Order: sequence, then structure tokens, then C-alpha cells
Amino acid sequence: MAKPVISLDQVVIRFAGDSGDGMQLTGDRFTMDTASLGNDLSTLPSYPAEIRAPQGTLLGVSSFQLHFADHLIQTPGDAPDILVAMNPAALKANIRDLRRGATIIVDSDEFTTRNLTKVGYATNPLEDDSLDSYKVHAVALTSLTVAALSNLSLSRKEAERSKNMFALGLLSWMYHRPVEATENFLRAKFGKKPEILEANLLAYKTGWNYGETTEDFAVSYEIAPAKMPPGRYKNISGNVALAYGLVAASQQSDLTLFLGSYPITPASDILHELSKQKKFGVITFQAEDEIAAVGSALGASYGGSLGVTSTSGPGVALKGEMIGLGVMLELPLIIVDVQRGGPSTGLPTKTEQADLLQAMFGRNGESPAAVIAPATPSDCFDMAMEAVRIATTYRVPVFLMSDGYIANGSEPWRIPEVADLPDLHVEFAKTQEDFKPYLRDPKTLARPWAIPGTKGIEHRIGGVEKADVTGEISYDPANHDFMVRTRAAKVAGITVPEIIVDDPSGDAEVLLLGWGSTFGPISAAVETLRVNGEKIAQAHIRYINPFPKNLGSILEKYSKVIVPEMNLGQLAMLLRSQFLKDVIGYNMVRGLPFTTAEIVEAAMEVLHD
Amino acid sequence: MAKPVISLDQVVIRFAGDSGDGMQLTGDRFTMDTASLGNDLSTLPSYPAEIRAPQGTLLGVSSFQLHFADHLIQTPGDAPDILVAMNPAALKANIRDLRRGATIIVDSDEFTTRNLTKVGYATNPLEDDSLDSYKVHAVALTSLTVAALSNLSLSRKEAERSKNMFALGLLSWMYHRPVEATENFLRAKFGKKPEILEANLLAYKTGWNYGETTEDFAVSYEIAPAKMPPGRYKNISGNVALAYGLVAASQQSDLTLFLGSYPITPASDILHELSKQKKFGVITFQAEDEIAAVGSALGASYGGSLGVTSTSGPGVALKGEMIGLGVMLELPLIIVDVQRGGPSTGLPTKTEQADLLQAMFGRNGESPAAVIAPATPSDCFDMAMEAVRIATTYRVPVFLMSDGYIANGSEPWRIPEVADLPDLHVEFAKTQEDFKPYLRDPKTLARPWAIPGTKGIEHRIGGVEKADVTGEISYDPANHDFMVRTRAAKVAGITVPEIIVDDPSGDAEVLLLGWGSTFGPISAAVETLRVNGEKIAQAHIRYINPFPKNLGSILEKYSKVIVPEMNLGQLAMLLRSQFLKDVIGYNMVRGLPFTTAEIVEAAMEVLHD
Amino acid sequence: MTDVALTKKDFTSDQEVRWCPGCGDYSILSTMQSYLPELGIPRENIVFISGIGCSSRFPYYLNTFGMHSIHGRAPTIASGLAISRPDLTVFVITGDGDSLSIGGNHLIHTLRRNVELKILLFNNQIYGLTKGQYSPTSEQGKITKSTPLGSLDTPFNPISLALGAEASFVARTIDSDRKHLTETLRAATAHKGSALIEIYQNCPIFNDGAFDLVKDNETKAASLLQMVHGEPIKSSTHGLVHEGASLKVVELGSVSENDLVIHDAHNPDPAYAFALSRLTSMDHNHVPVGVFRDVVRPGYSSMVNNQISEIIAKQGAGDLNSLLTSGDTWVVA
Amino acid sequence: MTDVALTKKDFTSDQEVRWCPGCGDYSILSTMQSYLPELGIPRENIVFISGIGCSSRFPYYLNTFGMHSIHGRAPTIASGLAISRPDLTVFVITGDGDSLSIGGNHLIHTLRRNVELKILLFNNQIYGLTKGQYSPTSEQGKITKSTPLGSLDTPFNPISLALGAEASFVARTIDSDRKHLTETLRAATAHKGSALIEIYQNCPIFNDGAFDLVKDNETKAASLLQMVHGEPIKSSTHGLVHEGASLKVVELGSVSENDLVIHDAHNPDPAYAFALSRLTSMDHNHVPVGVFRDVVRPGYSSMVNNQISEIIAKQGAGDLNSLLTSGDTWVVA
Ligand SMILES: Cc1ncc(C[n+]2csc(CCOP(=O)(O)OP(=O)(O)O)c2C)c(N)n1
Ligand SMILES: Cc1ncc(C[n+]2csc(CCOP(=O)(O)OP(=O)(O)O)c2C)c(N)n1
Ligand code: SF4
Ligand code: SF4
Ligand SMILES: [Mg+2]
Ligand SMILES: [Mg+2]
Repeated sequence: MAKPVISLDQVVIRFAGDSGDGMQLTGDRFTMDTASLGNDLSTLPSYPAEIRAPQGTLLGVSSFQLHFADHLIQTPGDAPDILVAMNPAALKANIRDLRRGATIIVDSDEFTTRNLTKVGYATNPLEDDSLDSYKVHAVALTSLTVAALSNLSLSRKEAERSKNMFALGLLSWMYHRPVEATENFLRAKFGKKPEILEANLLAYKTGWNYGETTEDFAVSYEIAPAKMPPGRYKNISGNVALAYGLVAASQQSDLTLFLGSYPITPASDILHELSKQKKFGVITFQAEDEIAAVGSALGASYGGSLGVTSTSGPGVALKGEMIGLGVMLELPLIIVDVQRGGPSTGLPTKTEQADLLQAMFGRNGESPAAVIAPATPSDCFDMAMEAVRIATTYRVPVFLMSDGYIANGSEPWRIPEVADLPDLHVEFAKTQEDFKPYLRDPKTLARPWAIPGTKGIEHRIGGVEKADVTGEISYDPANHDFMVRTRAAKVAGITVPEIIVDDPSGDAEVLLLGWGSTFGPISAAVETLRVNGEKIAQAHIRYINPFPKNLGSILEKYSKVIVPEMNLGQLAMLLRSQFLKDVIGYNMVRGLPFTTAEIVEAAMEVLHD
Repeated sequence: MAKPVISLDQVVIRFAGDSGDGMQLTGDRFTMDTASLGNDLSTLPSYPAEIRAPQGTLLGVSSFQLHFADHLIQTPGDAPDILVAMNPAALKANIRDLRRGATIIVDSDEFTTRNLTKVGYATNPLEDDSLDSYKVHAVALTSLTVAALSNLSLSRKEAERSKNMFALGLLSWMYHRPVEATENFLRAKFGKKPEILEANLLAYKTGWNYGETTEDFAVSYEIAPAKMPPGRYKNISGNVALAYGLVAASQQSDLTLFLGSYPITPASDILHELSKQKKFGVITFQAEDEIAAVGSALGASYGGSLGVTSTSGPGVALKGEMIGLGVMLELPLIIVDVQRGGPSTGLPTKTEQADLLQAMFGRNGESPAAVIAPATPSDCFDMAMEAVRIATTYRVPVFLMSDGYIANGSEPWRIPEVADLPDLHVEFAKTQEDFKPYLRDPKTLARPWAIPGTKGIEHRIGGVEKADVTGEISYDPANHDFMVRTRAAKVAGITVPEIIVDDPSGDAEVLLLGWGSTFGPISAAVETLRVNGEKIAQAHIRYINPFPKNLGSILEKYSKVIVPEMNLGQLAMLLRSQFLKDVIGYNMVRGLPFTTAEIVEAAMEVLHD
Repeated sequence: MTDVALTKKDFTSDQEVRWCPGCGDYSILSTMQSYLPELGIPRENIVFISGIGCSSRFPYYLNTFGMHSIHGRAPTIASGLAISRPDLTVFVITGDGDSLSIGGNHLIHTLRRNVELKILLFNNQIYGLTKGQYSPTSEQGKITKSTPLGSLDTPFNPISLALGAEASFVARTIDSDRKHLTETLRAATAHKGSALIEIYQNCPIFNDGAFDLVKDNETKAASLLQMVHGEPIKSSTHGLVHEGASLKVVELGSVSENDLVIHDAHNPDPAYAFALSRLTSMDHNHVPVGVFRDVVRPGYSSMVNNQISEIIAKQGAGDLNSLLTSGDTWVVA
Repeated sequence: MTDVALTKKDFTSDQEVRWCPGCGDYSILSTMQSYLPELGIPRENIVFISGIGCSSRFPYYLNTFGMHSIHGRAPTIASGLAISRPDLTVFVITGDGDSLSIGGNHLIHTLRRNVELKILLFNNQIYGLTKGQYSPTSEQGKITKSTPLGSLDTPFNPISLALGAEASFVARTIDSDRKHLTETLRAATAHKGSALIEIYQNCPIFNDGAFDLVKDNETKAASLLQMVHGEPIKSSTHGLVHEGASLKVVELGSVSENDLVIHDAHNPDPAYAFALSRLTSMDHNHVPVGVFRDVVRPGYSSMVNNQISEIIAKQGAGDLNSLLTSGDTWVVA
């Protein structure tokens, strides 16, 4: 007789194991199957900076967290309801994040004395009472997998590699995930290696059946689909969404997309993704360094392409001088900064928001650039197109500030209709008499985009200060002052959408104001606060330079403004200096996104001090 | 019978000619002779970015302005009382700066139709009425010089080259400058070329005699020495003073001075000056680029030397990543930024203050560095020693923000007694058991300076986030947050002298607050304002990160604070965000220092609005 | 495309030239202005990109498209332009400091990739614009503003460096020799791929006479080893013979004409051109001029653009909608 | 100075090694740890400076002074250290991306200056740490994460590049050949000046088998051309002969032993070593290993410090007061 089924409104699962155990893949698959069931979801991959940190050590632990629900959610979840731990290290590294009463599934085969001592377990937690406050399932994952594959001609080592699929199968059973998609995925991935494919399929099925049959698992769970606006969806990460946004922008503007990039975590996937898009005429140039990367992008822009460079903080620190040339030449240029933990090499695989002031001021002289920041993984698509709109309309470098959290994290994305995408066409300067390269459009203050190959407008530009209108070299003091102010005015005058405040009661006195990837945790916190009857307003800044026109009045409206940032208060500093408003910074610099609870707590303090 | 002598309290002279005419040398010599007479003085050299811009063109004009007086002065003067113009271009380029009634001495030989049309003079200004409001002396400088040298076996071209010495001689007669020093100088300079030496000496004498004898010059002038504190003085430029300060610091700390530098205007002279000081064990390394320059300096610091790198804004834009490593390694490092006009290549030979925010924020992640700025040419000596004190005491990168104005400008400097210089000795970590590279001094929060070659403290450091105390790699979230805040706290905790307010009446309501090279013009303006009975206070910020502890209370004390800056308000932005004070920016970005009149006017508006 | 042939005047901009009297840059400029019409390329399709330095002022004086960029980075900007705009003819103008000091890395990577750029390296063995510090090509022991006791660095040999970086075309010529400079420009522009031309350029202000040996009428004939493909490499007095992997300068007549090395600019092995390049480093009495190496290798931008057209030919042009809806998707009704 | 001889253990730090199982870096590390005691230099006088990359983790595992710096810049930091501290022995640990891509300029300038650094270039022909993009030494056409249709760049030949940059010592060895690696380290540390060692290093994760030809027992004997000074350059089956300025691989026996090239690592003309370096670029069946070039040239830091001691010997140590009061001064009473 079938096992009972309990329905839940949401679940947070974390898969954890060695870097070698394939936890990212396992998590990805579970996410895909979950997405296809129509749950809303949010993910948080986490892996060590080393390619393969030493086996069985705390440092070597790689994990993937997935939050899915029958309603709209904002974050990967604070505390897992269920942890899959492939070895003692994975258990030890993650146990403190679990809520009491959570379920733990471990591979008991891995709990050998040797592995236990490696991570400093004096006694086996499966045997002592240390896990009493959790529901523990000790499953001999490894031996069960190996046994199941015994008929295949695989070495034990090879067989063991499939144990993540066993785990996936088991969890898929527990949460009623469909099997076909994963089976197809495996067929596609291992098509060329029938033995391995067999092994994975078998392990996956065995895991499923293990749940179905053994006493150990008494119940399974179902989570109804979330009510989401109708449309076609796909699960997407920030890096992929950003790459798609750039491709879309190039199509909508009929401009060749040129990416000049040098690999760096966590930005490399943008280079990888775009290098697959040559069909769209996309040119990807892996340069010798970050300076050459941005230089080539600027050269491409000069030639009439969409010049983009993608990097992370250390790369931006190298590009400053070239970006300054872009400011002087007044050409379109997009700098994607997928922020990571700093300073210096810092925490390369962790997230942070501490490059904001570098983007604003990391160049010599008065060197204004536009700065915008996506709020969620899927928002990277829209903001990439916005970056292109601003860069091409105003002929100015634009910083697109993503970060490791939304770059690698994913969420369901309602795929837009191509017909609904904005038209991004702009005009190049045409053949004309007496061409003036620095004669500006009175509305945008943009100078002509005058590309080589256009007869009759041959001209010379450069990094030395130039005379207004003619663009010739000028050392005239008054002209310099004028040009400095004009470049500043041009950026200050960029049209950006007004910022919307979410203040249902209309009489909240405290505003939670964020930027970039803190949108998720802040929104979740706001929901929680309101559920608890608190009055709180929320607004999110996606345009930082220039700020939305109505920002000042909004700051005035609220007696207290809390600004949570994964830095020491960089947006806060810009707000304080520009609006002289005593905003309250809430800052954590731990390489991790905020938890909902942290922000709720911070807000409560302000609400009730 | 001797000509009458009029005594003046101050004079502003400007020498102007082609880049090839040797105006800088002429100005330098006149300055030296003036200094030795005990006048107070201030100079402003100005030359084109080109080595030799085209002869006789406005662009090619090079000039040197000298202000000297029988009392203490603060600036090179707003408007020349006397202009020496070696050709029509020099006249045209400078005439608008003169005060009405000023004296003009021109080389009439150069006022040929060809030269006049070259610069767009329709008629000869010496013949039309355009100069009626000035006292004009048209002297056939060239032909007089050539005639005087006719006995020497020089080509006409060679002979002509000495005409600047004729001009110098004439002016030396007019203002009673001593001749010996200049003659000795010429002997030293041209000792190896007797013909040229002869020519210069002769031209110089001839110029002198010309003044003495011709009717054209009816009177001469004398300016009494200024009352200055007793001591030995020399006239010094900011770049030289800065180089001397570094040498002095290395002597006072017994640390080898290592300069890693890449030439760039207007910072190159620091490299040149220090490369002459090998006797002091100074190592100067001309690197392949700015990154290698700062990298080598950091490597030298790691080895226990005083690692310094000197550059200008574009160089700083390249050094950001390496400075970030310095922040992470917590080693002493000094970055000298001689600011010039920006952005990009900008105005390479002009002055500006627009690198302040780059110094503060031009790196990835939370990357705090100390920032200090000298106020005058001679202050560069003291602030260089301060930079060393801070860098070695706190083991942190320090930005020393000079600019083109004080770097090339000069003033009399009261040479300090070596005995009075501060002791800058610091301790290296000693051989010890169980060494902890990131165990901090509780007072300064500095980590040990643990140099290779010290037995028993072998250890590894790097740019990845490190664990508190041990310095080992750590990806622990809490540790990262702690280290980020600790690095910030260390810089915030640097001891800097309190800022002194000059407010004689004690009840001024308006404060003029400056930083860096604006000290001169602001002080001059304050004097003028007070002479006119205005109540105004003055304070000058030499320590920007951290600010002096008492700055906040001072800002509170004054209802209105005016902040003049040669940028769009960079210090103002820091003040506003940190103190939420609505300071009033007065900004000009013209590549030139403020004039006294400009600041007086700006202050008057605020005083009487 | 203009039908009427262009003239030197057409390529001369209205900008006042701003170099010191007697600067070698003048003759290079005027030779370039005279040469460009012969290319038969419309002005608007020619771009000069320079870095920073006296030499890098060059683009201002040519009535084509031009960019005076930042120090050392011209090859990066020019690469982005050439790769995205294969229809253009792109020159890079650079100095010995610009290209070999701060810009060294970009130069060698551009050469190995074989990006279709014609790179003119104005080698005056000094930093001119910053008023006379030694450069990576200054001879060891040079007294300059930054080395009052003499420089200590072994200089780069730009030709050797370029060959070590897989350059497909490398040549050397002299500012004042209009004819030879013109021939060299001709060969460089005919070459598909990166072409590096080292131009000995005199800086009368900070390094005057650096190249007198090859400029003075008394000495130049004997010191200049003329490299002409298919002909023996000779000066008026000397020739070359093989010695192991090296090349040795011998007096004409001391060996039979047939033993003299016949120049082979197309030798697939750069070892030959490299051996030639070492002559100036080994002794300072003989200077090979002309094309050291000129071999056929696909240009980078043509490869990049082929890769794109091939995939489009195979799979058709990309369709945005199918990209966005690719992979696992689901529909919410 | 320690009297008791040090052992491998003394040079092994307490840090857990964090490379993938089977990574070539392991054997290089353990060979280095075994070799260091033989140097007889106290641990505290040895410094390892690396950039960023898997290979650049190396310093953490050695119980000497060490710095894991930033990407590509290790030679700059190491130069500053070596010049200011001639008493130290400084190693630079770098990867093919670290040293030849972002760090290319620093590498070539370090080599031309001949700064006393021992530079170990771990060449796995891939970007390891960033998970598998092609590097400047990856073969053309390589399919990687960033080149799904194959890379287009002609790779650098690190040996050729170094020789083009005036390197005084250049060698090649293999991660897994402890004996040869040790000999090569010995030669490099004996050399005064910059020493560059290219180490073929296998990356089992992202570029497995790149060097199988010279590692597999079936093929290695025939493919490895052993370079030993004063002896004919040979593999088990092939040798070398001169052909013009080039070197040609011939089957042993096809020419008389006496015609085989005898290795001369001390040849003053780098043209010889350069010709040797081209063998791997011309055909991919034969790989010279050993020391290509090892010539005597004054080290940079020794020159810098001599210049200082000489001037002090001549003029005496600097006196601060006389510096401050130098030039025109005047007294106000
Ligand atoms: C980032 C940066 N660093 C330094 C400089 C200063 N600078 C300008 S040109 C130059 C070198 C000039 O020498 P070279 O390239 O040989 O050109 P030349 O003037 O001799 O023609 C230097 C160091 C700069 N403009 N930008
Ligand atoms: C300024 C900067 N740019 C890019 C990176 C990212 N990054 C780290 S290592 C590396 C290349 C690694 O390749 P290699 O030097 O060959 O070392 P390997 O990992 O193969 O040993 C890159 C691109 C970085 N850390 N810093
Ligand atoms: S300094 Fe030298 S290179 Fe520069 S313009 Fe003058 S002569 Fe020419
Ligand atoms: S990725 Fe390759 S090079 Fe890096 S540690 Fe793993 S095996 Fe070694
Ligand atoms: Mg030069
Ligand atoms: Mg590698």
C-alpha cells in the first residue's frame, strides 16, 4: 500500500558534499525538475575557491541550496529544512545552518573513523546524541549505489561516482519530482559513454525505489505549483540572463556585440555564454589582460559595435585608466562588474557589494560614468538592455554592477516576447560638410557617434582635453572647466525611471532602501515584517548614477531609512553626501547574502527603538 | 648722474616667450637672486604639454611668474605688474592677465609681419593704440644681443639664444638683483663650453648696462627684504621638497628608501631628484609601467625597505589593484600622486585636485588607505615624513596628494635642523616561537613587520582573505567581516594632529576650509578679506583619511563653510557624507590655481548673501 | 570609393605639427603622407591609432580617422577595431617607451595573434615627451635624467623580441631615408596580418645622433646591411656568412660571393631572421635594414569573422526567440 | 646560519595541499621540497613569490618566506625584493596565464634586466584555476569554455619569447621527471641572474594528457631531445644537424655522429638557443629538454648595489644636513 503524502507550502533543501561529489550538478537537476513543476524557487550555489579542495575536508565542501514553494518567494531560504550530507565534512560544515527538527540524510558509508577524525569528530555523530534534535536518515548511499551497479563493468571508483544520482533519485521521490527530464538530461550528457549513462540512470532509479520501498522513509511530500503570471518560464542565473540581455540588445539595436574579456571568477560564465552565441554575430575576444579587454571593447565601440567588457572587482581596478579614456572620447562602453569578496583577491567565489565606490570614482580626474545594478538573477536581462540604452544614447561608459549571489543564483524567469523588447536603434553620424565631432545633441548632450568608414567626417580624437564642438586639443582653462562640467551634466541628465516605493499602509515611517542583489532578502524581510503587523516601506535603487529624480523626496518622506548593504556603507555614503539624510546603514561583509531574519531583526530594532 | 630708485613693497613679474626661449631658466635665476635678497616669494611656472610647440605660436608660449615682496606672501600673484614678452605670441597669450597700467617689455625685433599674422595680429600692437593702457618698452632684444656678441665666433642663431640672458640682465638692473650668483651659475652650467659661457655672460651684462644707460628706463626699483623667522633658507619646489622629505625620513628611520616609479608629468622630477641621492643608499627603479613600479615598491617594503612609488593620476588608475594587495598584506607603502588635469590624459602640465576620490576609493572591495596632502611647496617636505610615519607605524598604504601647482611652484623654505627632525624608527618582528603574522598591536592595530631573513618567523601571506592572528587563508564569513572592519578601524584610528582654526576675532560665522595646494590662494584671500574688515575664519585640512578628530566640532561651530577646490567638490562630498554638513563648494577646474580675487569674491557672496 | 586619385595634400590635416625643430618624426610624417595616396584606399577607411609620446601625436596630422589614445594601449584599441571592422586599414603609431615599456605585453600578444595592424615603432631610444629618461631600447650605461650614473638595463632588441613573439612580418628602416621607408611601408601594407616596422628616429633634443652611424654619409654605406629578398645581404664593404646557427659579418672579398648569405624573408623558420636581428646586439658597426621576415599566416580578424560566417552558414543566423526559449522551459497558463 | 643540515621535512609547511588529485603540481612541489636542503641556504633567506593560479598556491606549502600575490605581478614584487635585499634567494612561481598572458610584460622586462630571480613557469597550456579557458600556450584550435569553436591564437613559445627578451638562462623540464627537474633547478640556482624554467605540467582536470608524448614510456625516449652541454643533442632515435640558421631533426644513423649538433648552452649568440626552441613549434614530435641557454651576465641587483657602494666609496655616505643646505641658500638673522 502506498505511503502517505503530506503537502507543504515550501521547502528548503541543501545538497552538500565534496567538491568532487557533483553537488552542483545534483542541485541543478533538482532545480530544473522543480521549476518544471511550476514552483517558485531561488537557489544558492556555494563552492570553495580551489578547483578540488582536499577530499573529505571542511574546506572541500561544496553545497547547493534550493528554496521552492507554492507561492512567490524571494530568497534561497535562511535555514534548510533538509540537508543531504555526502560525508562527515559536509555534515559538520552545514549542521549549524539547519533549523532544529530539520531532516538530515547522510551517506553512512562515509562515516569512517578516518573521515570523522579528518574533520575533528571525536565520536560518530550518527551514534552519539549530538543529532538528537534532527530527523536523521543514515543511508548507505555508496554501497547501495555500488551494489546496484554491480552488473555493469565499472571499477568500484567509477561506480561510486554515481552516488549523487542515487541521492537525487531519493529526493526526487520524496518531493515527487518528475523523472523524465533528468533521464533525458543524463542521456544527452553521457550519450557518448553508454556505460556511465547506464550507471547514472540506474543509480537514479535505485535511489527513487529506495525511497519508495524502505521503511526508513515513511512519507513523501508534494508542493503545489505557485501562482505566477501566465507565460513561458525558464530557470535562469544572473550571468546567463545578463549574457542573453546583451545579445537581445545587440539584436534590438542592430549593432554587433563585441565582448572583450579576461576570465575571472565569478564573471567568466558571461564570456563562456557569449562565446556560444557566434550565430548572432557576437564577437568574443579573450584578451591578454583586463586592460586589453576593455581597450578592445572601446576600439570596437569606436568602430560602431556594442563594446562590452566583463570582469570582477580586481579587473575593474585595472581598467580605470581605459574607462577614463572612454569618458573623454564619449563613446558607448559597458563594464560588467560581477562583484566578489574583496579587497585584493579576497574571497573570489563569494558575493559582496563593495565595488560601488570604485565604479563611481576609480579613475583620475573628474571622470563620470553611469552606474546601474540589477536586483535579481532575471533582472540582469533587463538591466543589460538598460546598460546598452544608456551607453548608446549618451555615448558614455556604463557600469553594470552584478554580484556573485545573483550571478550564480537562479530563479524562474518569465521569458519576454521578442516583440515586446525595446527598440534600441541609434544613429551614426552621416557624411557631411565641416563635421564637428564634439557638437552635442542639445537634449542628451551626447556627441555624434562618428565611425570610421564614413566619408567626409574623418577626424581625430584622443585623451587630451578637447575643445567644445571641434574636439581639437585645447589647453584653454575656461574650455576645460566647461568640458568637465558638461561631461558631468551629461551623466547627471541621463533619463532613468522613477523609483517606486512599496508602502501599502501609506503611513509607514521607516523605509528599507536597498540596491542590487539585496532585493531578495529585503523583500522577504518586508513580507515577514508586515505579516507581523509592522508598518514598513520598501524601495529598491537600480539606477545609482544618476539616481532617480524622485529619490530625494522619498528620503524626505520617511523619518528613518535603513540601507542594508554587503559592504561598509557605500550607497549610504552617496545618499548622505547628496541628500544630507542621516540614513542608517545595516552592513554585513561576510561573503554571503543577507538572511531574511537578519534584516527583519535590524528593521525591528529601528522600528522599536 | 644715477637714475632715481623707487622702493616697492611687492612686484609680480612674468617672463613669457617660446618654449625654446629659455623662460623657465630665466625665471629660475631671477627667483634665486630674489630669494637670496631675503624677499618672500612664490612662483608659477607654466609650459605647454609639447616639448617644443611650434615657434611663435600661442600654443608654444612658455611662461614663468614670480611674486616677491618685503612681507610674507602666499601666492604667485593674480595679475603681473610687469610682463616680459619675447615675441608677439607671448604678448597676445598673456596680455589679458595684466593689470591696467602694468609695464610691458617686448623684443621689438620679433614683431615682424610674419610673426604678427601667425598669432592673428592684424596690425602691430606696438604701433596701434591697443597697448595704450600699459607702459610699453619696445627693446630690440635680439639685435642688441647679437650685436653685443659680434666679436665672438658664434653663428647668428647661436648668438640669438642668449637673448634671454639680456632680458634677465635688464630685469636684474631694474630690481637691483645681485649679479654674482647668476654669473657663477652660468660658469657652472656652461663651464665646458667657454664660447657659450662668454656669450651668456656678455648678454647678461649688456642687458644690465642697457637699463643703466638708456633713457628708455628712467627709474629702477628696490624691494626690502621680508621679515622672516631667523634661520637658513633656500628656495624650494614641491617636488624637490618631497624628495628631500623622503630622504630625510629614510635617514631618520634607518630604512633604505626604495622608489619604484615610471616617468609621468608632473611627477617625474621626484624620480630625477631621488636618482641623484644614491649616496644615501636610495634605490631608484624605473619600472616598465606603473604597476611594476608600485609592485616593486611593495616588494621592497616586504623586504624591510621604505617602499615608495611616485606618479600622477593616470598612473594611480593603474596601481589600484596592487595598492589593494598592500591593504591586504598590511605593509607600509607610499603612493605619491602629483595631480594634474584630468580625466584621461587631460591637461598633463596643468594642476588639479580631482584625484582625491580615486585615492579614497579606487580599488575593489573595502580597501582603506590613509590620505594626506601637503599645503605648499615646502610643506611637501614635512608631509613626506608624515607619510612615512603613518605607513611604517600602521603598516598601511598612504597616499600623498601633491599637485602640479605646488610640485613645480617654489617658495623660500626655512631649512630645518636635522637634530629637530622626528625619530621615525620602527621595529621589525624578531625571531620567536610560534610567530603570528596577523597578531596586532592593540594600540595601532598594526600587524608585525616581519621581513625575510629573520630566522624562525618564516610565514606565507597573500591577497586572499586571511584569518585573524594566524594570517592563514580563511573563507570564514565571520572572519571576513571582522577583518574588513579591522582594516577600516586601523586606518580610522591613525593619529593625526588636530586641525587649527585661524579665527582672530573669534566670532566669525563663515569658515574657508581648504585642502592641499589651495592653501596659498585661500590664505591670501583671507588676509584681503580681513583687511577689508570682513570676519572670516580659515582652516586647512592636510589629513583627509582619517580626518582630524576635531574637524566635526569645527564644522558645527560655523554656520557657513566654504570649500574651494580645483575639482567638482570631492572633499565637499566626503565632508557632507561624514558630517552631514551642508558645506558650500566653490569649484573651478581650469588647470590653474585659484586667484586671490576669485576666492575673495566667492567669500564675499557668502558673507553678504 | 573616390575615383579621382588622392594626393599628399588630401592626407594632410589642418593641424599645426608640434614637434621640435629637426625631429625625425617630421620626415616620417611627410613620407607617410606622400605614400598613402598610392594605397588607393579612401581616407575614411584608414585609421591611425597611437598611444602617448611625441611620436603618438602623429595621427593628428593625417586627414584620416585617428585616435590619440593612452600610453601603451594603442594595440588593444586597434585590435578591437580591426577585429570588428575588417573593412578598415588600421595603423598603430607608437614609441619605444609606448610599445616596449608600458605597452610591451599588448605588442607581443598582437603579434602572436597576427591581428591585421601595421605597427610603426618610432625608436629614438629615449622617452621624448617626458623630457629624456632612458627607454627599454636605450643602450646600457646611458646617462639620463633618471640615470645620472648610467642605466643598468640590457636593452630590448625590438626585432628579436617581435620574432620571439611569433611575428609574421618584421622590418627596420630609418626616418630620414624616404625611399627605404616608403618601400618598407609598401611591404608592410601588402602583408596580411601584423606588420611591425622599427623606425630609427632621431630625437635632436634628448638623444641626438643616436643613429649617426647609419645616417652620416661617411659611415652609412659601410654599416648598412641591405636586406633584399633573394639577394646577398651586403653593405658597401661587408657581407654575411653562416656560422653554426649564427650569422657572421665578413669583409667582402674575404669570402667568395657564393658563400654570402642570400636573404630569404619568407623562411618559415624565424631562427634565420632572429640570427639576423642579433647582429646589432652583437656588434654595433653593422645594421641590417629592410624586411627581416615576411611569412604568410592567416590574419586574426579574418579568422574571427570566418568562424562567425561559417557557423551561420551551417546553422543559420541566430534567432533571438529560440535563444531565449532554449533549454528546459515550462508554461504557466 | 643553521649548522645541522636541513631536510625535506624542514621545508614542508603545515598547510594542507589543495590541488586536484593527480595534478602535476604535486610532483613539482615534492621535488622542490627535496631539492631545497641541498642549496644549504637557511629557510629564512629563501622567498617564494607567486601570482594567481593553481600553480601559484605553491608558496603556501613551503616552510620558507612566501607571498601569494596578484595575477601576473609576481615578477614586479620579486624584483623590488631582490634588488633591495640581495642577500635573499628569490623564486617566482607562475603559470602560463599568469606569466605569459596578464604578466607577459613583467616577465620579459625581468629577463632583459637579468634580475636575480629563479622563475618556475608551470605550463599546463590552460587556465586551471578559472576552470579551463585556453591560455597563451594552448595550441591553435583548442576547444575550451571560452572557445567552443576552437581558439584562433597562435600560441607563444615560452622559450623563444624569453630568448627574444635577452634571457641569460632558459631551460625546459617536466613535472613528473624528478631527476631532470632537480638537475634543472640545480643549474638555475647556480646561475647568477634571471633563470626561467618552463615546466611541462599536466592538468588532469582541464587539459589532461597535454604532454603524453614526452611522458608515456612508449614515446618519450624517442621524442625527448636531451640537451647536455658539450654532448650531441639526441633522443633515442633522432639527432640534430644544422641547416642554414635552422636546426633539423634527423634519424640517428642517417648522418654521421660527427655531424650531430653538440650542445653549447654557453653560446653567446642566442640565435643558437632560439633555433633549438623552434623545434617544438615546427614539428610536434620532438621536444628538447634541459638548459637551452646559460650565459654569464651581471645580475641587476648586484649592479644596482654596486652603483651605490661605488658612489659612496667615491664621495662618502650622504649627509642629510649638507643635502638640505645644498645649492643657493641665505640666512635670515
Ligand atoms: C599611464 C601613463 N604613464 C606615463 C605617462 C607619461 N608618458 C607619456 S609619453 C611617455 C614615454 C614616451 O616615450 P616614447 O614612447 O619612446 O615616445 P617618444 O616621446 O620618445 O616619441 C611617458 C612615460 C603617461 N602619459 N601615461
Ligand atoms: C586581475 C585578475 N584577473 C583575472 C583573475 C582570474 N584568474 C585567476 S588565475 C587565472 C589564470 C590561471 O591560469 P594559469 O596562470 O595558467 O595558472 P594555472 O591555474 O593553470 O596553474 C585567472 C584568469 C585574477 N585572479 N585576477
Ligand atoms: S623631444 Fe625629441 S622626439 Fe620629441 S618632438 Fe622633440 S625632438 Fe622629437
Ligand atoms: S585544475 Fe588542473 S592545474 Fe589546477 S589543481 Fe586541478 S589539476 Fe592542477
Ligand atoms: Mg622614444
Ligand atoms: Mg595554466
